[in-house]
Formats: sequence, C-alpha cells, structure tokens
Amino acid sequence: MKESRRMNNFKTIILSNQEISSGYYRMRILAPEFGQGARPGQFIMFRVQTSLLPLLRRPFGIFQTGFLPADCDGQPPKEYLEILYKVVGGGTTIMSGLHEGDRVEVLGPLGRGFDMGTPGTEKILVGGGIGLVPLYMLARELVKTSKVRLLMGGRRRDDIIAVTEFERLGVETYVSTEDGSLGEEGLITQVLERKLQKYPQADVYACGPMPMLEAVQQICATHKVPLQVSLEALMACGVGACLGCVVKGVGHTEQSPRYLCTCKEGPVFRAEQLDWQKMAQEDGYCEGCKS
Amino acid sequence: MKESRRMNNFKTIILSNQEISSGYYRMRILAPEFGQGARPGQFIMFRVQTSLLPLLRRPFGIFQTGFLPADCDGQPPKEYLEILYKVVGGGTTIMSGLHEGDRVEVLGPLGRGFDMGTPGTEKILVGGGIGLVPLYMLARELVKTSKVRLLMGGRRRDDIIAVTEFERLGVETYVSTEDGSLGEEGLITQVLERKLQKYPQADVYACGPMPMLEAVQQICATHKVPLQVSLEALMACGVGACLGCVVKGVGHTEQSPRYLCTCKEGPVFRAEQLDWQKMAQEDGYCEGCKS
Amino acid sequence: MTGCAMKTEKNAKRPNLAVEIAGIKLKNPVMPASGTFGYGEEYAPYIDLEQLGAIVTKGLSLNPKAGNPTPRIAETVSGMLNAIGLQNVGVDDFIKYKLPFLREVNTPVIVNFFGNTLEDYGEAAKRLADIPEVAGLELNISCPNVKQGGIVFGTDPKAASEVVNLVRKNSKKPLIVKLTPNVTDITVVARAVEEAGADAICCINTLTGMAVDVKTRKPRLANTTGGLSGPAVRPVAVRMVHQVVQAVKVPVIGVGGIVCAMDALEFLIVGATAVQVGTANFVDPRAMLNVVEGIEAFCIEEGISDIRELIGSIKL
Amino acid sequence: MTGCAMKTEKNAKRPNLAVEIAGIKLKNPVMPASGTFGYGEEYAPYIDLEQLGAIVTKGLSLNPKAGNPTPRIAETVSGMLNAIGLQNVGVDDFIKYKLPFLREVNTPVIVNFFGNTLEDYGEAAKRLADIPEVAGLELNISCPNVKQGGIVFGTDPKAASEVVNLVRKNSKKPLIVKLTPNVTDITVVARAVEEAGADAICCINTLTGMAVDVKTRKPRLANTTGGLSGPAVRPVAVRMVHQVVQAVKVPVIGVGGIVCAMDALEFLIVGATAVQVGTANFVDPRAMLNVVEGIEAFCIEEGISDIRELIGSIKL
Ligand SMILES: Cc1cc2nc3c(=O)[nH]c(=O)nc-3n(C[C@H](O)[C@H](O)[C@H](O)COP(=O)(O)OP(=O)(O)OC[C@H]3O[C@@H](n4cnc5c(N)ncnc54)[C@H](O)[C@@H]3O)c2cc1C
Ligand SMILES: Cc1cc2nc3c(=O)[nH]c(=O)nc-3n(C[C@H](O)[C@H](O)[C@H](O)COP(=O)(O)OP(=O)(O)OC[C@H]3O[C@@H](n4cnc5c(N)ncnc54)[C@H](O)[C@@H]3O)c2cc1C
Ligand SMILES: Cc1cc2nc3c(=O)[nH]c(=O)nc-3n(C[C@H](O)[C@H](O)[C@H](O)COP(=O)(O)O)c2cc1C
Ligand SMILES: Cc1cc2nc3c(=O)[nH]c(=O)nc-3n(C[C@H](O)[C@H](O)[C@H](O)COP(=O)(O)O)c2cc1C
Ligand code: FES
Ligand code: FES
Repeated sequence: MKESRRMNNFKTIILSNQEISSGYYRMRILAPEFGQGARPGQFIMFRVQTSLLPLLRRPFGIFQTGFLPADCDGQPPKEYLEILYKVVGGGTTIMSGLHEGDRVEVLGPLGRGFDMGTPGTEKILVGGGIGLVPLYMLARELVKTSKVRLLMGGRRRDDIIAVTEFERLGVETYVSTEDGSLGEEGLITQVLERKLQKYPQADVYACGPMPMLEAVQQICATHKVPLQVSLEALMACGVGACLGCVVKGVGHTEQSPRYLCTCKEGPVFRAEQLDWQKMAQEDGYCEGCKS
Repeated sequence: MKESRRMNNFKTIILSNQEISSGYYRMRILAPEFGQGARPGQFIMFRVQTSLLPLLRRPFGIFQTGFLPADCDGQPPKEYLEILYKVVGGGTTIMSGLHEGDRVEVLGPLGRGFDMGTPGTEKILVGGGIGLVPLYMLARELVKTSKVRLLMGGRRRDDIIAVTEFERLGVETYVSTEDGSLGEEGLITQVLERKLQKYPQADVYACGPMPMLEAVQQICATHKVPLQVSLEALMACGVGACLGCVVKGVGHTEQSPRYLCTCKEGPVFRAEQLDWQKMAQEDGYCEGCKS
Repeated sequence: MTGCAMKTEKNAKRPNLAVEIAGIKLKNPVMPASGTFGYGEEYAPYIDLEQLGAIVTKGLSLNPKAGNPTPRIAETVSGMLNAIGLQNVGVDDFIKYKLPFLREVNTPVIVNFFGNTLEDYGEAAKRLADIPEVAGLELNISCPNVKQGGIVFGTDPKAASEVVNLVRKNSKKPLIVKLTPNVTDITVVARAVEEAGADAICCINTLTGMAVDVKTRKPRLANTTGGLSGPAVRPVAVRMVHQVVQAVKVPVIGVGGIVCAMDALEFLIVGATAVQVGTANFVDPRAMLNVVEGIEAFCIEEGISDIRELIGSIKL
Repeated sequence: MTGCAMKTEKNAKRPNLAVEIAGIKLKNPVMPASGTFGYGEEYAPYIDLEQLGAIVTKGLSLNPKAGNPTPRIAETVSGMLNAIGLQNVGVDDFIKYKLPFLREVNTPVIVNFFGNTLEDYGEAAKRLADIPEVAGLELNISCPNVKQGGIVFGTDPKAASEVVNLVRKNSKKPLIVKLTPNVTDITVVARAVEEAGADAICCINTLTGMAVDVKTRKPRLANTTGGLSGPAVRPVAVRMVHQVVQAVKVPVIGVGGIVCAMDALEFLIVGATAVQVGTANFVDPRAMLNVVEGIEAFCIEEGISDIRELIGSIKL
C-alpha cells in the first residue's frame, strides 16, 4: 500500500524533446519527486495530448530520472524523468512534434520492475532496439555491486541507441546488427550464447522484440541461468483495471486461467512465470514488438 | 463556371495571429492569388487542424486581402488573407493558440457577396460585434463611389473592433454599446433609425446577431430602403452540398419549399429574399449569433 | 492521427483498380455517399469528377421534399449528426435540371432515392427506369413508412423485401439497396433484400444519435435526433460490412467514417467491392481523390496488381 | 475540444447532488462503468473512492472466466474496441478476495454480473443475494445464450425478460438491468425488463465494432469483433437514454462516451438519474471526480440547488 500510494498522475511540462537517431527521440519531462518512487523496469502512461486524439495514453519505459541545476540560486534542483521512444504510429508521431514547455500528463511509475538478483554475480543485459530503454536504470543499479555487460542488437546502425551512456557507467557493451552496419553482423542472441559459455553463472535481463525474447529464453533455459524479461503489450489503463494487457502465465488453461497483467504484474517477469508456448500462439502481446 | 473555377481549396501557413481585443483575434494567412477572386461578403471554410478534432471546418468572413512586401528583392510581394474571429467554442479556442508558420487549410472564397448598389447614393453599414467582419472589404469598395457610414454596435467596449480601420478609409463611424462603455449607450438600431431619417435614400448593409438583423430589417422596411444582410448558419460543407445551412426564402411552404443555402445562395441576401417571420421561428440559423 | 499519408512511387506499374458493382463498371472503387455530394455539380469546382468510380446523388423522392427545420447539423466528437430530413428537388426536377450537368461527366451516375410509402418508392423507380444517364439505382430503405405507423422499412425484413420487390419490378436498372445500421441483426435484412432482387448492398447509413445543448437544454437538432456519421462510426460500419459480406453473395459497398485510404482499405479487406465517402467530403473536398491515390500507392507497395486480390483478403 | 473546463466558485452554496437509484442512495450521480474500474482497488492509489456515487465492479460470472485471447483492445478514432471476453475471478472469489477491500470504503458497491445460460444468471444472483456489502446488482444481459444458439439475451425481449424474472426471484437486492445498444428498438427491451421486475435500467453497453490491421490483413482484435466505447459513441448513447427514459418509469443510468461534466449533463438533461464513466477512466483516472466537480459548478452557475431539477429538464 505504501508503495502504491506513491504512484501518481501528474500534469507537467516537457523540458526537451530531441531526435537522437533517425526515428528515435529522447524526451525529458519535469517530474518533481518522481525519482524516489521509480524502480528500474517500471513505466509510465503518457498522455500525448489533452485533446481526445489519440484517446488512450501510451506506455513508455522509464529511461532514467535525474536532476537539473535550479534556474535560480536557493531553489531546489529540478527533477526530471526521461523516456526514449521510437516513432511507430500516430501517437508517437504527434509526440515527436512536441516542444519544450508543452503540457503533458504522466501516470506512474507503474508496474513491477526488475529484481536485482544476487549481488556480485555476472549480469548480462540483452536489449533489442528500443527494448534497451528499461535496461539503463537497471544497469545504473547493478554496476554498484556487479560486473555488468550489455548486449545490444538491432536491424541496422540507427537502431543502436544510447550505448555510450551505458559505457559511461562502466558497462561492457557488445553490439550486433542484422545488416552488419554496426558491430558484429547477425543476431544478438549469438553473442549471448557465447557470453553464457564464458560466464555460466550470469543473471540475464532482456527486453526487446518478441522473437528475440523467445530465443533468449531458450538459450537461458538451456544454460539454466535465471532470466527476467520486460514485455510489451497493448494497454488501455496501465493499472490492472481493463485486462487488455494480459499474458498467459505458466499453468494457464481455459478452466483455470492464469492470466498475468503486463501492466501490474509486469512488465518485468521472471521467465519461468510465463507460458512461452501459449504466448507464441497469440498475436496481441507483441503487436508492437514485431518491428 | 469561370468564377467558380477560381474557388479553391489550398494548404497554406499562418503569417500572424494576434489578440486585438479581449477574446477577438486577427489571423493573417498566406494566400497567393486569393484576392483577385474574393468579393466583399464572401467567406472561407477554415480547417482548424489537420487532425480530426474538430472534424468540420469553420466558416469565417473575409476581413480583407492584401500584400506584404516580399522577403527578398526580385520576388513578388506576398499575398495574404485576413480573418477576424471571436473565441466562442472549441474550434476558435484551438485557433487562438495557433502560431506563425502553423499549417492550415482554406476553402474559398465561397458564397455570394454584397451587391454594390447604386454608385453615389448614401451607404449605411450596420455591424454588430464580430458581424463587422464582412463590412470592411465592402467599405473599401464603396468609398470609391459613395459616402459611407458605419454604425457599429456591441454589448460593451471589447466588442467594438477595427473601427479605426474604417475611419482610415474615410468612413464616418458611429459607435454604440449596450452598457455605454464606448460611444452612445443603447442599441445600434436607434442610431440607424436617426440616420435614415436624415438620409432617406441610403442603401443599407447589415451583419450581426439575428435580433439586430430583425430590427434592422423592420426599420429598413418602414423606411423603404434597400437592405442586404449577411447571415450566419451552421455549416458542414460550405459549398451547397449538405443542405445543413438553409434559411427559408420568401414564399416557402412545406409543399413548395423555398429553402436558400446560406453558403451558396448567401451568406449575403437581399432582405426581400427571406421569409423573416418563418426564420424567426427557427433556432438554427442564428445559433451562433445569439451572443 | 497519421497513417493516412501514402504516396505513389513514380514509374511503378499501376495496379488495376477497376471493379464492377451490379453490372456497373467503375474505374476505381471510390464514390461519394449519398447526401454528402449534392447532385455532383456542387463539388465540380474543387475536384475532377471523372476521377471518381461513380457519382451518387442526394436522395430523391417522387415529389420535392422540404426537409426538417434548422438546426439540421451538429458536430460531435469525431462525427456529426444530421437531420436534413432528405430535402430534395424530387425525381422530375432532378431529371430536368440536375441530370444535364452530369451527362457531360464521364462517370457513372447512381441515383439514390427513397419514399415514405411503398407506392412512392415504386413510382420513383418507374420514372427513373428509362433515363439512360442513370447507371444504377441506390434504394435508401432507412425511411419511415408513414402508412404503417412510421416503422422504418429497413428495420423490418418483410417491409424491406416488399420495397425491393416492387422496385425490381418497376425498373431493370442495376439495383443497390442501402441498409440502416439501426437493427439487431443486419444480416437478416441483407439476406431479405438479396432474395427480393437486390444486385448489390450498400451499408451503412447513419446511426441514430442525439446531442444536447447543455446551456439551453434543447436538443442540438431541431428534429431532436439525427444520423451520426464520420470517423466515429467506422468500427460499427466495418463490422456490419464484414457480417453482410459473409451473409450474401451480391457485392457490398462499404460506407461509414472513411477519411483516408487506410480506412477504405479496411472495408475492402473485409470484402467490400467498393466504398463510399461521406462526411469526409465536407472536411476535405479532395478526400475521395486522396483515397483513390492512397489505395493505388498501397497496392504498389504491397505488390498487388489488381485490387480484386485485396477484396475480401481478411485473415480470420 | 474545450467546453469541459468548469470551476467551482468559492463560497457559493453547494447544490445537493444526491440521487437515489433503485433504493440505493448515492451522494452524487457519478459512478464507474463496469469493466473499466476493475474491482475498485486498482484505482484506489489514484482517486478517493469515497467521492464517487457508487462503485461498479467488473462483470462477474458464476465461475471464473478466462476471457479472450489477445489482442483484446484496439484504439479507434475517439473510441476503443475491447474484446476482453469478460475475464473475471468468479462470484465466489470476488466475495472472498475482492469484497473485503471494498467493505472499508464508504461508497455503495454495485456488482455487475452475467451468465451464458439462464441457470448461471440465476445461481450467481443467489450467491450474491445475502452479501450485505453488495448494495445492488447490475445485470449485464449483453451476453450470448450458449444454450440457444448464442443469441444475445438482451437483443430478445423474451429472453431478457426471463433472465430478469429469474434474478428477481433469486435476490431481493436492488436490481439494475444493463441493456445492449445493438438492437432495432431499445424501448421494447427496456419495457420488457421493467415489467419483469427491474428497479432501474442502465444503458448503453458497447456497440459491436471491428477494426482491421491493413498491413497484416488481420482483425485488430483476436476475437475479430469487439465492443466500441468512448466519446465516439456518445450521441448514440444519449439518444437511447432519451428513448428509454420516455418508455419506462424506473430510473435510468446513462453511460457511453462521458469524459467531462458537459457530457454527463447531456445524459442528466435527457432524464438519466445517474451516469457511469467508462473508457474515460483510462484516459484520466480523475475523470469521474472532474465530472462531479463540473456538475457541481454548473449547478452553481445556473442557480440550481438540487440536481433533481436538472434531471429530465430537456426542452423538446
Ligand atoms: C510497458 C511498456 C513499455 C514501453 N516502453 C517503450 C519505450 O520505452 N520506448 C518506446 O518507443 N516504446 C515503448 N513501448 C511501446 C510504445 O508504447 C508504443 O510504441 C506506442 O504506444 C505506439 O504508439 P503509437 O500511437 O505511435 O502507435 P500506433 O500503432 O498508432 O498505436 C495504436 C495503438 O497501439 C498501441 N501500441 C502500438 N505499439 C505498441 C507497443 N509496442 N506496445 C504497446 N502498445 C502499442 C498504442 O498504445 C495504441 O493504443 C512500451 C510499451 C509497453 C507496454
Ligand atoms: C458565413 C459565415 C461567416 C462567419 N464569419 C465569422 C467571422 O468573420 N468571425 C467570427 O468570429 N465568426 C464568424 N462566423 C461564426 C463562426 O463560424 C463560429 O463562431 C465558429 O464556427 C465557432 O466555432 P467553435 O468551434 O469555436 O464553436 P462551437 O460552438 O464549439 O462549434 C460547434 C459547431 O457549431 C458551429 N458554430 C458555432 N457558432 C456558429 C456560428 N455563429 N455560425 C456558424 N456556425 C457556428 C461550428 O462551426 C461548429 O460546427 C461566421 C459564420 C458564418 C456562417
Ligand atoms: C448531411 C448528410 C446527408 C445525408 N443524406 C443521405 C441521403 O439523402 N440518402 C442516403 O441514403 N444517405 C444519406 N446520408 C448518409 C450517407 O450517405 C452515409 O451513409 C453516412 O453518412 C455514413 O458515411 P460517412 O461516415 O462517410 O459520412 C447522409 C449523410 C449526411 C452526413
Ligand atoms: C475494457 C472494457 C471492459 C468492459 N467490461 C464490461 C463488463 O464486464 N460488464 C459490462 O456490463 N460492461 C462492460 N463494459 C462496458 C462499459 O461498462 C460501458 O457500458 C461502455 O464502455 C460504454 O461506456 P464508455 O463509453 O464510458 O466506456 C466494458 C467496457 C470496456 C471499455
Ligand atoms: S493495461 Fe489495463 S489491465 Fe493492463
Ligand atoms: S453548408 Fe453545406 S449546404 Fe451550406
């Protein structure tokens, strides 16, 4: 209850909104007292406009929170929250046109974040494209106690974003692209396979397109290492009320349904919570993650 | 056909958009080659946003057209069109927030404008609040051949707009407000009554709220002077296709309907074209003019 | 929202967009919805009427009709209500005064018509039967039957079937029947009119709606209720077209809330052979041409050489 | 669009907003629509549940229900489609696990429930009959009757009346019957359920709709069709509430597309005694509180001291 009371819906303004790679934007939003409640892996529901188009809010992972120096002496520093987003449809197109000072609404932080795992063990983060987002706050925490490696994959070089920020944290990064335009040519999962051979005790954390997550899950299952994944799903409410965002949990049957809400029981799940086979039969959970 | 071919639908940008009196705005829109086709009393259908909210275009009288000096030497001067609008609802509220450079769409010039009347006879223009708009271009034409007087009425001083621009044309202006905060206290129709006693041969042109138009019509009928009125109506298409904007013409009956489209056969009508009694029984034609 | 912007690549092979409805050959599957395009002339200054698949007229009745008092229209969220009340010049004046303009346009003319009694429907059909410029008839059955307590023909399969039967008897023109969405099961009416001789079905007409002016406490339409149209209704229209396509064999024309090519494609994919654009004409006179261009661009992008490959290609 | 912003003047005399529905006393006429507010707890971190007129639960069935495969939701223009498939924990688990939370909230709890057979409806009603924390029942009859070829109870006045009869027999709780808008004449069903013992009527449930993903050519919902809700449907909802109010004597709860106070006022003016807010909760968790505050501000502005002066004040 105490934690949930900290969740909030607030009206605020944009501090900056910049294109950081072709089609990828970074938006900084004024968010007083947001950081202390936000944990790695959580997300926000962002209201794109105060008009009714688009009607529903859009979910975005929290990339990071931080402080800006205050405008005047004596005032407290300004707290902000940052999201990174890819322009894929109507809502994100409108977002890409927003400016400093534009008024927006944020609901969050929402959902369950990552479990930090055992301090000291190797940590391998696997990010696919925009799926990198929730891994940054995670890395910031993990580097305090463990050796952290980021394996970052994408279609082409444009999809490889924010890697230098991880490096600045002291994270060792490995990049692969399908067209070979940056880093190793091929899928990032082949890098994971190699790394797990080398570090068989690692904790793995992954976020990215569904086919990538499925492959990661199989590799981790084979290597018997713990895996946490952050999922995407179509969402209306973001708080567990509409049941639009469910995924099938392990043991799910029609008679005794074990649906899990991605928004509330996720978006981060331990791999063994999920019924990977049944998930693969459905379209919904990864509608947006296909690209 | 030739004239109608000149009508057009064009995408353009806003040159400026300023509050000129509390709640009243003047918007200048880039409009190449617009002026040569536009006649006093015509209007445009303005698309407020390229999104679907609001869905329908909004009708606005053409206040004036003109030319700005070109940005560079050797280029032709920039032609613009100007509208004056009052913020009354959702669409005009959005409009009031638009800026220089914002993209908009204009359909027009539309409808029938004013007939210029007999050159040389006295011309009396009666404007109520924002109803003043179509009278300015009219005055610009009329002053070329006739003595022109403007009688301008409003609730309070804020409603009296653009009067100095008429004066600059050499138009004699008379102002009244209901609360006496500017000019004479009372209704502008009492001024009209006096003027017609003095100039019994005048041509009268009026635009404003429906109760004002009704009073003007009665005064003009009593004085047997020709009257042209510019009407407002709820409009969807602006081109005579939807039949949303009709008013009852003289001789209208259920069996042989004589509906006139405000958008196509108007917005300017000779008073004797209209069935004033039947119009008064309906709400629609002056929904927006009540205030 | 975006998703509407599509551009044709230069030099790409142009796909075949021609379709046939009830024997009427259309150069493309896009036409106006009745009542939103006047008698055609009104939009002639803005768009080239010959780029349309067909022209559909304002609904005509046997005798001229005055329509409803004003206000007749009201904007709602992403939609509009109208209660024009089917004001029109009547069949005879249409033929005399409006048709000559259309004769000069190289695009098939579909005449939408209605009645308030069975007899009126029959008589109107008769008078249009021998007019060569009329490529086809679109029968609007969303009207109350004044002789039968005002029940709407199109909500009762029996009444609907009677009207269609009579019109079929009185005219050999290709016959499109336009259905009302204000019914429990549209497939029942669709099957009834197919059986009675409809060559094609058009759906949907407007959903009955109402809006209130909170300040004056009056309905925003003089007629109290009116027909809802525009993007707001599209999901209902797509659903009904989908249902009707599965229920009948004749071709179906989809209408309701189409603004851009993506919207039109939804209807084609669920199985509509052609589409009509209504309210969007008011928003943008070029809407229909944008739809045609967008469909073409989509076909090129997806490697579709004939639009008929697209029609009914829904994967269920 | 604006029109939604209203502010309460300080020091103005507060109007009485209390209403009564089927014997349930509400401090104001605003409550959530079933299925959009979970079991209440979900929104407790965001708004004070005690400021609501009532809490309406997610629809419950006798046994837990898995619901539909995903995707279950799709945004449309100013609306959304959902095919959640009525996933719920079942009546028993609701009583055991969800009700204890609600017991602590000083706001009447209305339990929405449904069945796919007459018997299920009856049994669910029985199990809820003696639970003191349940202030009233809301009977959702927009469900297919699996024993009768899947015809939706609420589209058939006879089937509707049978369900209501049985539930009435099995429970003395105040009984609200929630109608589907997917019918030709909603007044027929309204009168049938009134006669069968409904204490109040709630309308509308969602309009059946469909949307297609043009790129994949698949329906955007796994279930193919779903229920349309949100601002897009408001004109249809207002019309139906208007019709039902004229047709029955019991109080009516209006629902469909309400986002702000102005929207809610449309329903109250046509005669709804209370309103429900659904989709708008997703858009803004404070939507219902804004509606309450806006109604209060409107009453003050218009010099209305009791909301009941407003209800049914439409000028026709
Ligand atoms: C928990 C979570 C975290 C996310 N974090 C990020 C992030 O950090 N950066 C980022 O760029 N994207 C993120 N996404 C995906 C992002 O929400 C979608 O890309 C965005 O909603 C698309 O909106 P649109 O209007 O541009 O697309 P459209 O396709 O026009 O949207 C139509 C509808 O589909 C939904 N939708 C489309 N794609 C997705 C998707 N992938 N996931 C969920 N809903 C979708 C939209 O919310 C909307 O309701 C996240 C999604 C979830 C569930
Ligand atoms: C021929 C013509 C010329 C006009 N010229 C001007 C002008 O020069 N300056 C100006 O300020 N206003 C003018 N108006 C009125 C102007 O169109 C409305 O004030 C405006 O449409 C209101 O839009 P809204 O969205 O702010 O109001 P809302 O009330 O939110 O609009 C809701 C609907 O009502 C319609 N509407 C509301 N008021 C009117 C009205 N008075 N006339 C027609 N439709 C209305 C809107 O178009 C819209 O469809 C003119 C109207 C007509 C018909
Ligand atoms: C102003 C207006 C007038 C209409 N008149 C008619 C008509 O005369 N006959 C008819 O069959 N449908 C009429 N319709 C319904 C349209 O043809 C169409 O079925 C409906 O508007 C849905 O399409 P849309 O959402 O694209 O507008 C009218 C619609 C509007 C908005
Ligand atoms: C996600 C979702 C789930 C719903 N579940 C139910 C339900 O379980 N029982 C029910 O009677 N209505 C259900 N409804 C319908 C709503 O209660 C309401 O009637 C409808 O959404 C229209 O209101 P709105 O436009 O305010 O959303 C649901 C609606 C939505 C959007
Ligand atoms: S998004 Fe509504 S329950 Fe998860
Ligand atoms: S606005 Fe459509 S006919 Fe005049």
